[in-house]
Amino acid sequence: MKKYMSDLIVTANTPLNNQYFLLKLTSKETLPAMLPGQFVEVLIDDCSNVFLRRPLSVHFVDKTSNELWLLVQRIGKGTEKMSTWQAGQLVNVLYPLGNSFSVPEKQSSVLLIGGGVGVAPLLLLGDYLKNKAIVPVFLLGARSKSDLLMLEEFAKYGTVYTTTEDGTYGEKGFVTQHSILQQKFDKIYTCGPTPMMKAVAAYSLKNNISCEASLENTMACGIGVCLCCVQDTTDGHRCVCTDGPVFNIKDLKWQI
Amino acid sequence: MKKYMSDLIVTANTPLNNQYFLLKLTSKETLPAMLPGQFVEVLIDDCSNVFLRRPLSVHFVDKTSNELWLLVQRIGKGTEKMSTWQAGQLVNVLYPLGNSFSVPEKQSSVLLIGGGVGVAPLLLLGDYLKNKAIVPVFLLGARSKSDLLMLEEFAKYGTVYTTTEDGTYGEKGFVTQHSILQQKFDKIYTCGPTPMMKAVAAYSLKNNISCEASLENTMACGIGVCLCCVQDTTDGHRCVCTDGPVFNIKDLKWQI
Amino acid sequence: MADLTTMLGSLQLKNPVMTASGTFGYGDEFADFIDIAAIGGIIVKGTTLHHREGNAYPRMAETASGMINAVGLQNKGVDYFIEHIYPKTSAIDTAVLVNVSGSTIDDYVATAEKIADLEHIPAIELNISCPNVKQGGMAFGTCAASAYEVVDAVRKVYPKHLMVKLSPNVTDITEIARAAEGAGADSVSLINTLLGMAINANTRKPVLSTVTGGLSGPCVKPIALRMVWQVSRAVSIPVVGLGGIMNATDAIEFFLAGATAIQIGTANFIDPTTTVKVIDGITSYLDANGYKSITDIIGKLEV
Amino acid sequence: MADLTTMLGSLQLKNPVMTASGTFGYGDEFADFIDIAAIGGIIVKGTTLHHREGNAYPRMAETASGMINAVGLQNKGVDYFIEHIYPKTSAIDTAVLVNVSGSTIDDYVATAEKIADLEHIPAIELNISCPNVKQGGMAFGTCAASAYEVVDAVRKVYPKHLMVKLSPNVTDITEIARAAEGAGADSVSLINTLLGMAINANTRKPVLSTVTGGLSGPCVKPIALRMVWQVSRAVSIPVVGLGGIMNATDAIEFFLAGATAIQIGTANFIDPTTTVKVIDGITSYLDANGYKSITDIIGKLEV
Ligand SMILES: Cc1cc2nc3c(=O)[nH]c(=O)nc-3n(C[C@H](O)[C@H](O)[C@H](O)COP(=O)(O)OP(=O)(O)OC[C@H]3O[C@@H](n4cnc5c(N)ncnc54)[C@H](O)[C@@H]3O)c2cc1C
Ligand SMILES: Cc1cc2nc3c(=O)[nH]c(=O)nc-3n(C[C@H](O)[C@H](O)[C@H](O)COP(=O)(O)OP(=O)(O)OC[C@H]3O[C@@H](n4cnc5c(N)ncnc54)[C@H](O)[C@@H]3O)c2cc1C
Ligand SMILES: Cc1cc2nc3c(=O)[nH]c(=O)nc-3n(C[C@H](O)[C@H](O)[C@H](O)COP(=O)(O)O)c2cc1C
Ligand SMILES: Cc1cc2nc3c(=O)[nH]c(=O)nc-3n(C[C@H](O)[C@H](O)[C@H](O)COP(=O)(O)O)c2cc1C
Ligand code: FES
Ligand code: FES
Repeated sequence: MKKYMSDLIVTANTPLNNQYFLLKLTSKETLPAMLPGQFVEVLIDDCSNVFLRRPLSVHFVDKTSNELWLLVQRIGKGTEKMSTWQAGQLVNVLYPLGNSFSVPEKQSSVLLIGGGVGVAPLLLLGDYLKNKAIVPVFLLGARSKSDLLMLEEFAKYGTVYTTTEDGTYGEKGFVTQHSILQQKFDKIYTCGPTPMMKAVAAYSLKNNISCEASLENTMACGIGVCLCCVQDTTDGHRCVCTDGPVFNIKDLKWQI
Repeated sequence: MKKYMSDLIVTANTPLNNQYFLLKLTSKETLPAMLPGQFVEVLIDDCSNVFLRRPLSVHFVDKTSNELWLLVQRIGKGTEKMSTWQAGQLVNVLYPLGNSFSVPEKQSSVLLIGGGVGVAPLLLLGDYLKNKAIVPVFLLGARSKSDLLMLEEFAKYGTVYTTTEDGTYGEKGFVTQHSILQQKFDKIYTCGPTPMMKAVAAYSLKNNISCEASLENTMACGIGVCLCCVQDTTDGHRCVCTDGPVFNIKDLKWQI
Repeated sequence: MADLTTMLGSLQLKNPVMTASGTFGYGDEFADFIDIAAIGGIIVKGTTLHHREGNAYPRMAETASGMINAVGLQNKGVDYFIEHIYPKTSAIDTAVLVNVSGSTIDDYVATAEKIADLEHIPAIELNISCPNVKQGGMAFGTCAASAYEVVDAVRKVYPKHLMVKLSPNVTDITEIARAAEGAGADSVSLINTLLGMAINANTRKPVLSTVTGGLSGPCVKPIALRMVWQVSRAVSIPVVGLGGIMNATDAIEFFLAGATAIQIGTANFIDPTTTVKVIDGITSYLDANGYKSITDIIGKLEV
Repeated sequence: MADLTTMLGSLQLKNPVMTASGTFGYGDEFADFIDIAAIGGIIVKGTTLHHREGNAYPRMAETASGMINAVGLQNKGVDYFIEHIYPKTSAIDTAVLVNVSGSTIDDYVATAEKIADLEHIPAIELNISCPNVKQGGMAFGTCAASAYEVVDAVRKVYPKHLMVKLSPNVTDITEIARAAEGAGADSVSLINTLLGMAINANTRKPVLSTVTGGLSGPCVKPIALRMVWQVSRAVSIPVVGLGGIMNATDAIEFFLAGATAIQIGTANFIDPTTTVKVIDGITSYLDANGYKSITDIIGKLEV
């Protein structure tokens, strides 16, 4: 897929809770197609301690408003700065980067498991599956009720189940403890903290379910040239930014 | 004089022409007394290529509104950024720094010669002289009419004469060619580009007029500890940030 | 419009802007963003005799105005390069150079020998300065005698343009440069990365799997510029300058300091169009200042 | 609240945060901003046997996340220090160290000898690493033999704590550190500035009057951290770490890497209250992580 570098315009920047915010960017040109699981690299050039771009998943592409949505967690210097960006500001972005979640077989039952800000790529995936006439089940986990984000948006594409660690919403516990997992799914897609994804991978392996996980890694270039972002796979070191971020868990050398 | 470091609040940031802007900062506490010729060191912490603070003259202190005024020329990365600061923004400032113009004898005739952004410290000097019951003459030079700044403010404290290089306002030419110099003054204070100040110094020496000039230099600390900002004087290397920025021209080893 | 044609000894480049090894892949990764044939020279990823998996991850730490990498020369080996990558790089209408790395002199020699046969590779850059491999690498480049030895051995088997990439992790880089020149190098390029380290205070662990790694980016520019200036006055062969170049102004500083050509490394990660912007910016600078050719400013620092 | 008391060999400091020579004047310049007696140690400006005017201006260039200085040890000489400055520094209720610089071994010895007599100066920092003087300075610190020689000579006349400040402009800093230790140094401090250069592309002139100068600030932190880690594993005497420390997190990284104390340099220019903020931040870190004493984290990097 052709990659672009362009200055996108902030159209909205909405705090979702004290840690997360939703950033909407638009382009003068029509945004190109972006696949679920792909990411963008955002330049943060007004921040003295940030040097490299920041990788962020494509949360959603709103074709009607020509908007790219990013769901961002304020975690350090760069995302902190991003949270202050205001409508009208120009932001230099490289997009779309990386591979994507694979298309499941028609009429298969699909489970999308997200944890924390890892829910980000699953919204676009929901939209994508809908276009393929597949209605997925979402299982979204967070620490607490206020960290469960965009539930109404997810609900547009499938049934949403939730867990919170403190039990303030949905089932109490971790996603891998949710009762919905007693059902049988054909395919699982997951994104979230590594321990969560490893638990999901273990569940999938045990139940012989095909599973794809979207990984993170420290990235310098995002386009496969620096070789900084490797993941150990059965095929050796592969770049998360080009061979991923989505990997089939059977290709990963995860100790689970 | 006691020095302060504090976060001042931008109350106004007004473009004066395409190069200059007037930045007004206020403090929660009452601003301390600042003397004419003193400067401040401004932190520009939202700019990726700026590391050190930027030295800027105290243009004026408005006691009624408790505001510090800075008259700034957009010249590079830091001042460019400053020109985008908006009301409400916090700015970390060290102040007041450096020595100051000396107090002239009562009832002496005083000429204040400024060029370009070098007019900045002369406004506070005008105010200061007024309080000493001295009415100075201002001679302000610029490239062109639009670069002559704050004329009405200066006019509050004395008669204002001007030169422009292109003759679009006042007398055409350089300040040192202005007809007012045919009058005899007891004291000259000057600030502006070094060639201008050297010409003023030459005139003063020739006419045996006491003259003080406010110098610039590359500064790292602004408080006399790094020894980066030295000026060659008859007494050896002296720091512009503490022994200056104001020097009596007879102490300078200027080749004029 | 000023002439940017650059002669590195007998190696002609259409302009003096090259890409630094390990930061530009094999070129085509940038084809969506720029016309890669517009670049003066593309230096591909460090290539070794055998396939290398490189270091474990994490391999990267961001630092103030820079980054540390610990890639460790991950590459599929020279034979893979020749078979699978060379056919593609041959199609790029500009000079493509191979950065040759190794752990032993024999490795360097064997790799260089294989590349010597490739028609569309007019030169190699001999990397005697990689800080990210346990054996060899930087060790060769931090001692004049071993630098001489490896350059001399490669020189014997490699008849085309031999550029030697120097390490900044030395007391006196001019000594190493002179050794390379003495052993027959056609040019020297500098600097490779500075050995650095990053620690995560929260986890109390090194950020990189290898503890230390190579520092690059604008943070190292003052050091690179100083070394280019020193080396260009110490040797007669052309000097290729790099280290922290982010824009045309940075590049011009290197030319003034004595570099005949420059390389863009880490900047490619921040802005993949940096190379062409720098080329355009150099032309504008030369035109605005009335220079007819890039050669008019090389080493023209007024000291 | 965790105990910050620090022992540099037999030299006791109330906490491990010192100020770097040449960046803190003689201390009182900061009295408007902070309680300078709260600092663990103040190392005053480089002091030489005779008065020095230092280099011509311009002496400073801003760089990416750092600066280059070419002050050249401007100071009024040791006798002036003793007569006019020492009486004032004696009144500061913390350890005040003198940074001793020189062009010849005799100079170093004579200066150290004079300072040895000062009751309120418990230690000197021997600067064998100043890149900004034509003779001596860094030359001593870039060769193990000459480093040994000058430390050995000073050791004979200076009975109190002898800290030796090392240059990062070397191939192997552990070699120089071991030479200093062998010659009797009580501690080593590192790093001094890296030799760098800045050019103004518009004027085509060097920014500094001396062409090259010393690079400092956060840009050098990765290199400093690496060297502190290397040296602390190579010698048995305490290591004092510095280079680009801007905040408590940076400081903690140096402790983890093996520094017993740290120094704050360039950061004082950006924020004159850095020292006390770092002291507070270290305490918070130790308390938050359940450490009783600063000594609990020194060298505790989990590799
Ligand atoms: C392919 C990909 C997609 C991503 N998608 C999203 C997304 O949609 N929404 C979102 O909020 N975040 C996402 N991230 C993570 C995001 O890139 C980081 O949170 C961000 O770069 C942190 O920048 P910062 O400057 O705020 O933090 P920094 O100041 O750089 O770091 C703060 C702390 O976070 C740690 N940290 C920094 N980056 C990472 C990382 N990549 N992984 C783990 N720890 C890290 C640092 O070690 C440090 O301790 C994604 C990452 C990748 C690789
Ligand atoms: C005591 C003092 C008082 C000052 N008062 C004022 C004032 O009231 N208003 C005002 O607009 N400016 C004033 N200046 C100058 C001001 O500090 C600089 O213009 C500013 O630091 C430039 O910062 P920058 O980041 O915009 O430019 P940079 O990006 O740092 O530099 C842009 C260009 O300007 C040159 N430059 C940078 N700083 C200086 C300098 N100090 N002198 C000469 N050339 C320089 C650089 O070499 C470069 O070529 C004063 C300087 C001093 C020392
Ligand atoms: C991720 C990365 C990988 C690198 N790989 C190589 C390499 O394989 N061979 C080599 O000679 N230099 C390698 N380098 C060093 C660069 O080519 C260059 O010398 C250095 O980064 C300094 O230039 P810069 O500051 O412009 O990046 C690498 C640098 C980076 C950042
Ligand atoms: C302006 C300036 C002057 C300095 N003068 C001295 C000096 O006189 N003696 C010395 O040993 N080091 C001197 N240094 C080096 C510092 O003490 C310190 O080693 C170096 O700046 C690295 O630390 P930093 O990055 O925290 O500044 C000076 C540094 C600066 C920036
Ligand atoms: S981030 Fe550079 S290769 Fe993946
Ligand atoms: S700016 Fe540091 S002494 Fe003047």
